[in-house]
Amino acid sequence: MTAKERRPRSKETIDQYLLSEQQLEEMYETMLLARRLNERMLALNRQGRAPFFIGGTGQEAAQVGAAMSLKRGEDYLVPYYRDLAMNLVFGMSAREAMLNLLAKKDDPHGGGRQMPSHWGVGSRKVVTGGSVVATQLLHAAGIALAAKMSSDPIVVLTCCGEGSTSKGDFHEALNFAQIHRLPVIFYVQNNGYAISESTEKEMPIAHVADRARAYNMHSASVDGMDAIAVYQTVKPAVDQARRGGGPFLIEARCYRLGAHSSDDDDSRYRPKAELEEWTQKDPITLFRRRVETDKVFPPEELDEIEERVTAEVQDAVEWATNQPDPAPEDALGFVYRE
Amino acid sequence: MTAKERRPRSKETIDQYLLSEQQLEEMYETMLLARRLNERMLALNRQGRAPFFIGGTGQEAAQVGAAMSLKRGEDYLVPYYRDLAMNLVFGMSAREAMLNLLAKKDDPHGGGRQMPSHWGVGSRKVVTGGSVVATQLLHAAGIALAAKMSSDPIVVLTCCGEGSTSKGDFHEALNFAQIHRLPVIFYVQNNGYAISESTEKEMPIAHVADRARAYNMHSASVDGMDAIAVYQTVKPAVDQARRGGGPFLIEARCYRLGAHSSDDDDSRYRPKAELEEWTQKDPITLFRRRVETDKVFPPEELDEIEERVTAEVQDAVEWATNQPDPAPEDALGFVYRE
Amino acid sequence: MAVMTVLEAVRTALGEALDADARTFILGEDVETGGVFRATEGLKARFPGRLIDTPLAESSIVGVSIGAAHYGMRPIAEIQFADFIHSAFDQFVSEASRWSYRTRGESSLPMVVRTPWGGGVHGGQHHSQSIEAYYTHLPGLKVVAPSFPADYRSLLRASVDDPNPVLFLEHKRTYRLIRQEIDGAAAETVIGRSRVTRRGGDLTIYAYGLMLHESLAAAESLSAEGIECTVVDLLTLLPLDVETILETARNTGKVLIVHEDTLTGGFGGEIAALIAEHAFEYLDAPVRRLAAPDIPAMPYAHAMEAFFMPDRDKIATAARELAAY
Amino acid sequence: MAVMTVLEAVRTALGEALDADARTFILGEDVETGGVFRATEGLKARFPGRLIDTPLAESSIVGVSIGAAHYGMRPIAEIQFADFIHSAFDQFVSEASRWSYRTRGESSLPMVVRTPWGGGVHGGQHHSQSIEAYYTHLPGLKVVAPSFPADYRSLLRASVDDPNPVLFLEHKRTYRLIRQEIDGAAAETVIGRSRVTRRGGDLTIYAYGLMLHESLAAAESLSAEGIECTVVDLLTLLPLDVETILETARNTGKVLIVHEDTLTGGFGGEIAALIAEHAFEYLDAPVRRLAAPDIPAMPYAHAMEAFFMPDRDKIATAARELAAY
Ligand SMILES: Cc1ncc(C[n+]2csc(CCOP(=O)(O)OP(=O)(O)O)c2C)c(N)n1
Ligand SMILES: Cc1ncc(C[n+]2csc(CCOP(=O)(O)OP(=O)(O)O)c2C)c(N)n1
Ligand SMILES: [Mg+2]
Ligand SMILES: [Mg+2]
Repeated sequence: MTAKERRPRSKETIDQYLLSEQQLEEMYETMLLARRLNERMLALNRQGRAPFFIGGTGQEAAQVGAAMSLKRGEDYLVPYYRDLAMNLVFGMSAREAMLNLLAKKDDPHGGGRQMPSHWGVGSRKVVTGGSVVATQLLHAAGIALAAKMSSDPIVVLTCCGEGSTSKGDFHEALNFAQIHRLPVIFYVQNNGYAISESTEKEMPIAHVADRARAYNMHSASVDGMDAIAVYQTVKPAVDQARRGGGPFLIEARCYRLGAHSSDDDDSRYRPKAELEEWTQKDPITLFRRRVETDKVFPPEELDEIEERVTAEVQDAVEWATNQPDPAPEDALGFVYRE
Repeated sequence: MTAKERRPRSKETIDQYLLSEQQLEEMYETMLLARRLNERMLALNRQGRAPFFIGGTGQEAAQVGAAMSLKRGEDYLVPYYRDLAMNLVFGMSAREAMLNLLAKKDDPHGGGRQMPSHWGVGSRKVVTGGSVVATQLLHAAGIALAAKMSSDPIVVLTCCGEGSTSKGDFHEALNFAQIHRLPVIFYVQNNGYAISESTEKEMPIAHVADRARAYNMHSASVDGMDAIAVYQTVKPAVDQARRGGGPFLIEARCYRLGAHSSDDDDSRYRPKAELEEWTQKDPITLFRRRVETDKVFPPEELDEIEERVTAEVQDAVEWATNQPDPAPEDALGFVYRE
Repeated sequence: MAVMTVLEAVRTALGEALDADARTFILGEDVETGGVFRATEGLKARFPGRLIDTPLAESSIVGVSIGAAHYGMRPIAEIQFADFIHSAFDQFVSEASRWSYRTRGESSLPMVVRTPWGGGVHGGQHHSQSIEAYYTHLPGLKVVAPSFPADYRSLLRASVDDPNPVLFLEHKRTYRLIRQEIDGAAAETVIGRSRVTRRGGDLTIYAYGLMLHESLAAAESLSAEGIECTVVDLLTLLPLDVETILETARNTGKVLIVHEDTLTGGFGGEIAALIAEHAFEYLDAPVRRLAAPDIPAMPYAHAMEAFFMPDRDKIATAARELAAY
Repeated sequence: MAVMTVLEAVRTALGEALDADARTFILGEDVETGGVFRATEGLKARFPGRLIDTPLAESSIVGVSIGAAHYGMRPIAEIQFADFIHSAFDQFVSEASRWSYRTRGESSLPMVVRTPWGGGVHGGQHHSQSIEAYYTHLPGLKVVAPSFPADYRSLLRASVDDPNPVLFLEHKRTYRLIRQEIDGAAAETVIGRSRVTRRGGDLTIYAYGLMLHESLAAAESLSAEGIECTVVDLLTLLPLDVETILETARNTGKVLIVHEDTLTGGFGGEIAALIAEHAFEYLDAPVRRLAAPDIPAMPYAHAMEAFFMPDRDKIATAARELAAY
């Protein structure tokens, strides 16, 4: 039975999505995997098995829709600490995510030298970053400059939160990138908060995308709870940047459904009603409802994905827990490259 | 003979200017004094009598028109290194300007501890600054915040060049000021160059004023070669800020008629034709032509001003030259306030 | 008498400062809801309008404080973690520390920048740093780094009252770890003075922050072995209390300088150099420094973090060797 | 053989580096027209497209260089004056110096940041600074500070070839002041090694930059008085050549550390501390430092500037005292 036979009404609908059936499946599975990993990570933290957790719950659609617009293995991703789902798109496995959380010796993101969620794997073109916000936007501009000088037709996508757009480095990066018309997408996940501060304390404008006007830069603001809309916005921007059309500032309007991190108690500052309102817009629920309504997949298939993901997370925790920790002296070494 | 009798046609014209006859005279005299001081300072540098000179030739209208919009003794001026004319408006004498150039012991701007043109006199509300560009914009925001918290109805005007708007501190200052609706005017003197770099290397926008759009801030771009137009633009902005209307970004489009500093050879990068074109728009010539055409002052009065200024500069050089230099050990002291 | 943690002492001092002087106010990220360590908790309700949540931009936090202090206010800025202060470095180096000097005292900046520093909290590379080495090289600035709650309270008050810019370092590992009985009145501690916390004739240990507590613990156990240590709590790192440093070095003839920061270029070099120059004739042993290894930053994973951090055992080992020299 | 100034040596090395490796490029303020000191003069015409004038924003100059180096280019950034590097401090501390460490060597940053430092040019507070104390406390970064033209040339080439980030300090007073005959081939100088420039048995002077030349002049005149000095040109400040430092200290038993930067928290403390710990048994006199007084920055007026700067006379006086100890 071909896909077409199975779901006669879905084909045209899928065409409207600009995404193949396979891509839609990947989209759902990746969002779900990110969500389940984050949930489990928080649980491990609460059990005392991981000293620190910071996650991207609520931002899965914003992340997966954007990351899927890139060419994996060619384009660069310069992520920030919530971008677990982007890393999954770029090839990270559940096991690896857990290695990173548990700061295991073989964690490819630095072997426990950094806090969890500070990713970077050269072979995947995911670029290492620290915790200081917005510094990475300049690294992204630098990579894009180097690529342009090398006539390498790649695109760099870099992320930060809306709070981080107040930093000087944000301004310097956008200014530089636009002057040199670099192939870089500045992707801001506006989740409504910078820790406890809501957006009106962080910026005097309604939309992060408005910041582009100071640089005469292309910009867009998209519903970041809708993975398909995100893809449909980011993909053309990436294509345009690849063709030499210059940088883009894209704002994904989403919401931080969790606390800032495992150290934060968001009940101190977040109105309950607001959280409930946004919970209604959960990006994964929305996606599932939409593909179900449009009959893209039969419900069984979505359930299968759910089961697969659950098993994957369970396996990852068990496996990663038994991996070796770094030795004390591993702290030394690699200070300089010979 | 009253002014009215003497110049029957001028009264209505002056009313259009929004400036009194006395203010117009001050405007002219101050611009001229700044120009002559700068010329003489450069000469002293070339004679080996002053190791360093940096001036504001070409920016006199931009500076005088703006500074005259402020309440002297009440409002704060946070200047940059070209703002000699602004300082003259705020009460600096020619003698003092020369004390500063020659780094004399009694220079009130630090007694030779700083390079010339790094002004600051507390009693005049002119705020000390260093050479690092754009840091002062944040100080201005801080003063404005303090004044607002103290219900003190003052305005802060701070200056920088267009090149300096690329710095992170520019962004952080405007963002902060607009979020808190502070009484501060960010006044950018766009003189076409940052040392050798022309504006298209510095910013991806046509006008510095466009940068305001990232902050939803009021802005204006004014012909900075026209002192009256500058006053007419800056004065309402200052009044509005004083009434609680929030900050303003104002760009004065002018031109650096001299080299960057005494260490710079602008013939290496500046097209001769461009310089000649702008020389036609010399703000002092323009002003004189306008007030002559409008018959605000009889020519003799303008000539008298010219003579007064020349004598003042001559006196200042002679006087200042004979003032004591700092002693070597003056380098110590004032590191901390007790 | 009340028992206070370091954190409570800081919060108490902030409340007292806001109470005592209407020109004081607090600004920083998340300070209105108490800050990530809750140092400002409850203050917004007590002092409406005097806590200001800033945008996430450290240079602006320091730069705005400079302007407000110049105007005549007494801003108390919080940098959420010391690790995030670096983008404000220019405002410290080029502006704040030079303000009094370049105006010849006409204007000074009565401002405090508080920030949690130090490791041992699984904070990894960007939530564990020691930053004192950069800031103790800025004449014009004062740098204060207490160890005990009473000193946190009194030195924070003194910092707010000081007419000069003060960087006030709060060791985050000690926030809830260290408790002390505190009198109703703030203890009399003065910026610029260290304190001899313990006296012993065999050697002197110099430390501050968490390492002061580790040093005291080491001294305690060494005492049981018959090695008696003098322990100096430096308290103020800039300007340094050179007199107390030299006096104790001369008395014991052997010195051990301890800090949590990495060795090369660390603040310990200055103390070692002072002693090697001005107490040279009294020295009975090499001037010894104990510090973290020269790697870029503190690792996150537990075993590596512990390897990085000096502690009571490493201090005791070094002191034992020195005593035996 | 050609006689070159420091500036010519730098310009020559830049041209050679651009010639040798297509991945190199130069970025900074005004570099296309040669830069304010004309270090890059003529290079744009020879290497079209490989000089990039940047906006006036130092954090972006360093941050963009990091990205380009990560990609695989070899950026050579110019910071117009060392005094303006502070707003890029965060990019050095939090990013560049940690890149290799946090990727466990998977990625490193072959980038150079060149910047003119030092005083004696009537540059006042913001055009005269010494910045080495801040950067020598950043493991993962290399800091190079030559004194002679041949070393400028060879060490700048070596810095460009180094897989790690290098801060390359050029003393601006020496740009046109110091000349030297240079061979066609770059001299063999290696990052991480100091050089004993002069040998004498009475004491050792450690210096770099302009102060190395002042120290040599002092040593010359002291020799006429019968005091023979060893003079060590440190050349690389991070990683330090500890071996040469200790060997010379042990040989002469008396040491004088000279720098132009202010004393407290300056780089000299590290050298003093190393010697006081590891050459202690060989010392015949206090470890002496000579540096600028502890004021926030170098004053502009001539008399105060001269008062601030150490020079050959002050060095000779200190050395004489030490020799007589
Ligand atoms: C320069 C700097 N200052 C402060 C912090 C502490 N901090 C970590 S995340 C955060 C809030 C970031 O908000 P936003 O950019 O909106 O991203 P979000 O966490 O909401 O995704 C803050 C203040 C930091 N990491 N870096
Ligand atoms: C942070 C910083 N970097 C570099 C310099 C060196 N510098 C001094 S003035 C200047 C150009 C400033 O251009 P602009 O802001 O347009 O002001 P203008 O001099 O044209 O009035 C530069 C690069 C500096 N003073 N500060
Ligand atoms: Mg956010
Ligand atoms: Mg300009």
